[in-house]
Amino acid sequence: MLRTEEFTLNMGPQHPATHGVFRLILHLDGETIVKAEPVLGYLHRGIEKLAESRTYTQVIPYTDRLDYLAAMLNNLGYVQAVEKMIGVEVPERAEYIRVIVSEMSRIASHCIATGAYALDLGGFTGFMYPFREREKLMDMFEMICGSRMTFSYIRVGGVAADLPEEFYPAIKKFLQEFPSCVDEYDGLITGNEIFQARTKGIGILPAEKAVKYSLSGPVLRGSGVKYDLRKARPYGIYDRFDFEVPVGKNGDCFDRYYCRILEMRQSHRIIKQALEQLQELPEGPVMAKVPKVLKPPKGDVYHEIEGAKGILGYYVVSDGTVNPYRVHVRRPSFINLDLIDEMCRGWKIADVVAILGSIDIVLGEVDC
Amino acid sequence: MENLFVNTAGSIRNIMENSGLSPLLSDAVLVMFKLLAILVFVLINALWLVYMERKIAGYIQCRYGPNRVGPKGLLQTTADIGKLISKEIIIPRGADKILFLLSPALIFAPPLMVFMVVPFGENMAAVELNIGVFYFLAVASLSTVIFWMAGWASNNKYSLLGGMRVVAQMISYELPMVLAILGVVMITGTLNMSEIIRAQENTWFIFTQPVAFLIYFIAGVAECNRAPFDLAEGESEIVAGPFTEYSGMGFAMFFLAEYANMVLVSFMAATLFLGGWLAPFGLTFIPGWIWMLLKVYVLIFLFMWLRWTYPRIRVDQLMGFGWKVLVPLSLANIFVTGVAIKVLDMIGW
Amino acid sequence: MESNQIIQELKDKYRSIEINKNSVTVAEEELLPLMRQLRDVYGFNYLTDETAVDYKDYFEIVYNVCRLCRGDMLMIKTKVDKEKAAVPSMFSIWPGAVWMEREIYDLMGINFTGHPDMRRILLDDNFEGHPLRKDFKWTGGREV
Amino acid sequence: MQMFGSGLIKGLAITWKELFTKKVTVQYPDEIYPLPDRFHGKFKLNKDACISCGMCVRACPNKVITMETETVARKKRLLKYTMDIKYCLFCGLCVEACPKNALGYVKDFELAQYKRDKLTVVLAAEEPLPREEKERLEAEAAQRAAAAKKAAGARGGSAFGNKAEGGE
Amino acid sequence: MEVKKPSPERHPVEELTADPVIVEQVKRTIALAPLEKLLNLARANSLWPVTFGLACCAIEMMAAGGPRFDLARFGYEVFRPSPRQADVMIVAGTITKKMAPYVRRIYDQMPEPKWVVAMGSCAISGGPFVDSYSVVPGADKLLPVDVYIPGCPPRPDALIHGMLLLKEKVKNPKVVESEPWKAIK
Repeated sequence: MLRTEEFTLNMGPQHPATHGVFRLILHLDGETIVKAEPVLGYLHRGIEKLAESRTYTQVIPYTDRLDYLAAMLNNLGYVQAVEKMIGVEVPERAEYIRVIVSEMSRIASHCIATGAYALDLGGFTGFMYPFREREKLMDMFEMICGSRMTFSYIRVGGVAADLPEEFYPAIKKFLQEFPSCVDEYDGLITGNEIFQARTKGIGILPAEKAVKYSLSGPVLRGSGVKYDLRKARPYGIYDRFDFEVPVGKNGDCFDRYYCRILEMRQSHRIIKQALEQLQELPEGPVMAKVPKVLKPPKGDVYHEIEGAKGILGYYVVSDGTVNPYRVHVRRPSFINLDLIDEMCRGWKIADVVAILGSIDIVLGEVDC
Repeated sequence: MENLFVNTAGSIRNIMENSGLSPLLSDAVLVMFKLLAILVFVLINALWLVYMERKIAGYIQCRYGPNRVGPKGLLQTTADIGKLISKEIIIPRGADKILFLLSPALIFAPPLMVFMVVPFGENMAAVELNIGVFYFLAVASLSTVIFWMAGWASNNKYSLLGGMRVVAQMISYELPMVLAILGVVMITGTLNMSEIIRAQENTWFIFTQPVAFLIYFIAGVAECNRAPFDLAEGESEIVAGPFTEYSGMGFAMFFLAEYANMVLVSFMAATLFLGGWLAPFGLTFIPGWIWMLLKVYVLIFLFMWLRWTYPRIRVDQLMGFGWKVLVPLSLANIFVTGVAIKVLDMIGW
Repeated sequence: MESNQIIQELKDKYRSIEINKNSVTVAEEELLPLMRQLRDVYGFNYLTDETAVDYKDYFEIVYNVCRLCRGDMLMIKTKVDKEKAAVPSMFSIWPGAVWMEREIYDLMGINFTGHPDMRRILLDDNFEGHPLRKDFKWTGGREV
Repeated sequence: MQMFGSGLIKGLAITWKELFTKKVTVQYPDEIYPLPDRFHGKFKLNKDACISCGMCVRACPNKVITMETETVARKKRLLKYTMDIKYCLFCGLCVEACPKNALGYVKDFELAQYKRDKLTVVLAAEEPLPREEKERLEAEAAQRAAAAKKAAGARGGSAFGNKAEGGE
Repeated sequence: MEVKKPSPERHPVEELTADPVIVEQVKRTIALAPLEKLLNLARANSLWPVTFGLACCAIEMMAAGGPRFDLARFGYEVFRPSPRQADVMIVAGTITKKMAPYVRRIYDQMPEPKWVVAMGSCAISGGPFVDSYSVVPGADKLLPVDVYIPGCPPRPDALIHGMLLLKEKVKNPKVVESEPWKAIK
């Protein structure tokens, strides 16, 4: 009797489509997937343990290296948690700078997500154009805080330094050019029939399953759940800007991808409004009165912000000394991955690449 | 200038005849010269195309391609080949040694064999074969076996998957290619390449058979495993397809064979649809074979343009598109051509 | 229903609840029924975060649940003594807790009863010890 | 929905347009993109501004800076200031922590090396003062302190009421 | 251990064997040196990196391949996914103890001649995570490293500068002794 045998394929730690060192053991029947077993931990550096032997300010550079595509958002999450514990009041100017800088970081992260997704599906040029925009953003980041990806710019009580003079013309130029660049991505990637054939109707994620498995960010919104922390539970001064939350319809790879493109446009709107309101502000301090060595009172706090990949939460426990007693990071990429096994079943290998790309994971954040 | 090469061939034959060789022997030696010239042409072309592809890729992605090695980067591919020659050739432990070493050696054979028949210019084909097109189709489908041999022999799961995909893809795209060419052959009534070109004196076949050209071109892209159909070497899915395990010169042969195949398919497209060495709108002051090269390079640019614009198609969509769209379309094209010929006969064209 | 009203109602239903500044501590036995009631009755359908902290004489598991429709959040803690180190798993209520609990087991060594596959997730399978415990000894790679 | 192939054609049009747009490449070895002033690159130490207070050593998250000092006549003197670049995060906390901004950056990112031990950068290195040099300085300092006490003592009687204005 | 300088007239191989045939054979191959120099030139101008991104430095490596910094100008942009066709392994990111055997296996799978570039503090010495329990303190513990590029992460043009140093080293291994070449004077 002729019977087919199942064979396992190792989309191993070093694979062009796994966005880093993520391993997926595929049990295949021909090219269709019977079971996909994720193996994590190839980039587990134990940041939570290291944070326990560093002071509160020294932990900030480590939060950069969690989700290294949107480091500003990591800084913001950690710093707002510590500020909630100390109860310090951040000056107005610093709040606006924080909003501008974290929305820029979100655009940079979505640029890479779009580019890497086009590269996974074979469109090498679709990978290059978002990188060209991202370089402009990174020049501006370098003007502000001196390094391109790991900023440690947002500090407890405000920001490290005020925006330099040459930043304003650069951001204005970027704001004018950016919408036409996103139209170019739409034309090259979104509108492309082959891309749509590869992503439409693939890896369908029903809404209630996404909520039950506590997914967040574009993965959750792609399935039609309208939950964005910037609207649901505004932190900082996000309630002063009007922007919509893009929501997908049928939760397939295309909707998740398209949510990111629309979010880039919304972030562009937020930056524009924040820049106008910042320029009306009178000159003021960017750093509140905060002691050089922070000693928060005993206690704990859990604070969540809308990171680039989803809900980014920091649970900080302080025992009154200079070092935090415990820092736990709620990492969106890590939790968005727990459904990868069910989502990949029954699809082909090429779709696993598409599904993994649409979830947009960053291994620094998955393995923490 | 027009028949520079034809005269040189004639003068070589006279020298040999005067020096007392029998006509049969001199013919044999002459064909040897022609094949040598074709081999040199194909290899140089493959080298040059790798450089051209990286430059075009660069310019499309708003960056410069290689421009540091040699003047304007021209020696880049020679540096690549020089490095690949001197690389260690690794044979995986469980690999089937004979097949593993045989497939890179054989991969260049099908394209070179077909070039013998391709008319580079006015009666400049190495061998005037009267079943040229049939010969091309028969030999071009050999490379499927060689890819599959490479995939099977490397004892690597990715190569096996790549090999299986190659077999599925190339076989299922042979059919629309054959049916598309059938349309042209029906009009000219002959399989001889030069005759087909001469039949396109007044109108190129791309205008009389636009659908056939489109089908032929799409099937050609699939035959060479290029851009939207580069499933064999699906970089982001199955690491490097059949030639994952090849290093050094083994990989270089596959790397260059892909370009030789591309040149071959473009030559055939130019011969069958773009009127070979016939000058468009009668600009005959440029010799025929230069026109042939120009048309081939336009088509090659089209190949590269497709590669750097489109993502990759999935395996079952590829099959679906091949069987459900291209084959019926080409059958319809044959039917329409048949009816058109019958009707034109009746009107007494 | 405001969250403090919900806490008042829960207080009379479950004896072991203590209310501190921003969280509610509940005993281990009443954890599952309380959570189930939170999800079914009060509509807390989203478990954002689950983590563990190693205090001197007990572990503490911290759950954060929130309602997507209104976006408010509730923090619930439970104490676990160090030797037994076992807590009922939230998988039956919020399946999203699967990986969070595996990570807590991996890094902190707390077992979750009723968990589908209790294995290490981040560290090597033959890694002995649980790094996030305060008594974990290890040698860094710094060249002195 | 529009015609099936229109998305494909639009994609080709975009790549054709991009084929002729101006390239954004900065050809690195020949042209270098102007680095901003706050660029975190190579470190430089202004030796005489440094009062070797050790704030930067404590501020660094990864204990990259090691400093050796020597106290001569109750004044600390910097001997050796090494920065172990291979552990450095380039986060800039040390530069911000320095009260005298002695530590700063140079707009140079070319720190690559062939050898690993070359990555420990020594920014300041001086030999400890010879013994007799030290005694001489101590003697001077003691003398100056004695003179200052005498002058303060002479004024001390009259200024007993208010606090001694800033000691010289 | 004092390095013995081979005397010019006695060929080094003569210390090993006195057999004239072998000595003749080896002397003839020395004539290959100029060819070796030519091949080194070819190797230096086409170093194909294997896609081996681990962490944040991998993003800067991708940016180096991007439009602004364009590694393609030197012909290094062919990122081969399979180690069989690659020449240089750019270790970009933190090597954890769980990943170490794979790093070593991929290095062994690469055909000779091969080189390693340690990009970023994590690859050189474990960098910010050197005190962690699960990080290998530097790629030196696993692979012979040719060029170290400090930075966290280093700029893409610092990576290009590192690759150019590797290019000089491939052309002439003696350059290791002298001070590395710099574009910014």
